[in-house]
Amino acid sequence: MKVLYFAWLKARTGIGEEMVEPPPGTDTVGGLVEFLKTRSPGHAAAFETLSVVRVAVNQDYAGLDTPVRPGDEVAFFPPVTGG
Amino acid sequence: MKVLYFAWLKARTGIGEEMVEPPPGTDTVGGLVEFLKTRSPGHAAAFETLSVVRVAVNQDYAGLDTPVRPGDEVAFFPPVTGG
Amino acid sequence: MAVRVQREDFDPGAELAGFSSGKTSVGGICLFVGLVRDYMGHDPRAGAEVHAMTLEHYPGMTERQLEAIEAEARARWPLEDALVIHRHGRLEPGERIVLVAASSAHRDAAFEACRFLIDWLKTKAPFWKVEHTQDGDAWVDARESDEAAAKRWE
Amino acid sequence: MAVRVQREDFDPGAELAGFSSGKTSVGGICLFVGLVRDYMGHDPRAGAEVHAMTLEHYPGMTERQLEAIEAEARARWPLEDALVIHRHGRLEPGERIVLVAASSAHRDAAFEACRFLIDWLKTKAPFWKVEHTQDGDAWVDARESDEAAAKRWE
Repeated sequence: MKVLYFAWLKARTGIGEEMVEPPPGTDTVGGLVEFLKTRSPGHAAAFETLSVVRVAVNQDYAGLDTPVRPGDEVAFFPPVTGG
Repeated sequence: MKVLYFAWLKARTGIGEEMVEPPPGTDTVGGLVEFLKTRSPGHAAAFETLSVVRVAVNQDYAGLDTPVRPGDEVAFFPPVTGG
Repeated sequence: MAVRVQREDFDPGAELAGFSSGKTSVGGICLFVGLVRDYMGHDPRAGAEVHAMTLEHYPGMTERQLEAIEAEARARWPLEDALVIHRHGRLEPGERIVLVAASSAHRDAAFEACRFLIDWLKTKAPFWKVEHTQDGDAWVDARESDEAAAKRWE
Repeated sequence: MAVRVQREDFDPGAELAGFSSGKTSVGGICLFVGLVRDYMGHDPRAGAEVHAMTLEHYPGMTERQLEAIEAEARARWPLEDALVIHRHGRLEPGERIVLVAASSAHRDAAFEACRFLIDWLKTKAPFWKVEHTQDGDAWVDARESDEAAAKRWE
């Protein structure tokens, strides 16, 4: 599964993009987040306050309940500030 | 007193601009209109339906009650359609 | 701030470029350009084809009213700049008639002021359109929707 | 209809010219250009001076979201045309960030659609600003007023 981080989530994890293999049974965004938090202190810090983290699965906005499966592209980022 | 006509009021009166000397005591737009109506059948036709006639005195919007005096510039025209 | 009434065409790109140049306190510019359509009235299927139109105006009062409208916009919103250009004379379909623009630190003000400028101009600036069609010439009637749009700002 | 995401600047005048050229069914064009301001936050007296900002984005998703926003505008209003251009990368105060435009037979639709495009873009297109000031870099926080502006269209 491909995971992307943007803005301060990228700064905290220190990573823009990584390939991960979450444990079997990880079938929602929420489950994936629990797994990602264990990868480093930076990851844990990035996901510390989930209320300010937005997520997209395959480039569409998603939520913690959204299903994920191997091969998906999952991105985490703060609320957008373009325009 | 200088009187101007625009759009279909100009077409009906056949006049764009005229100098008039209304009778003494003509001290409002309404009085002026009564005088102008007597000047020609075209004038009478122009002022037939006053509800669709707008007026400006010295280039500011005015009404039938607005005072007029010698030297004023009074314009009659339909509701505007610019833009 | 500027108000121009002219027979000649104008270049919206050049106007826009002059609008924001060198200013670093402007967050947004809103611009509206009105063009001549090739049919009468509101519905293209119902109205006769318009070959051209002529815009008559009241020289002197026009500038005076446009300046008053622009001053009112500046009084209501914190604008960095505002611009109104209106043409008169004969115009063919596709030609530009009017440009209004407003810039501000924030987009709300720019949008609102721009909309206000065109709405008030439509009901207060002394211009009259006569449309030239194959059935002859016809003075354009004022539209109730324009009155309603202007009333929103009272 | 077009959506462009690019590092380079754009020419609003050229975009506007291409927008209406040759069309005689367009009554009005509304265009908004967003620019980089030289201070942080809402109030010029309170915020630190911004030397520059960098716009990060999510390639692929950005285009996808902008196209969805534009399609939504076309579904809601009878538009003749619509355009969205958004830059990314490093930008200095006074530089253009974004352009949205909409044209229609009637000005209501052009104004509403233009406003909708920028309001939804602000809360849905995956861009993030980091401001460079003498106190260091700071990610810009999403603003509640932008959320409120977008909600008006739901």
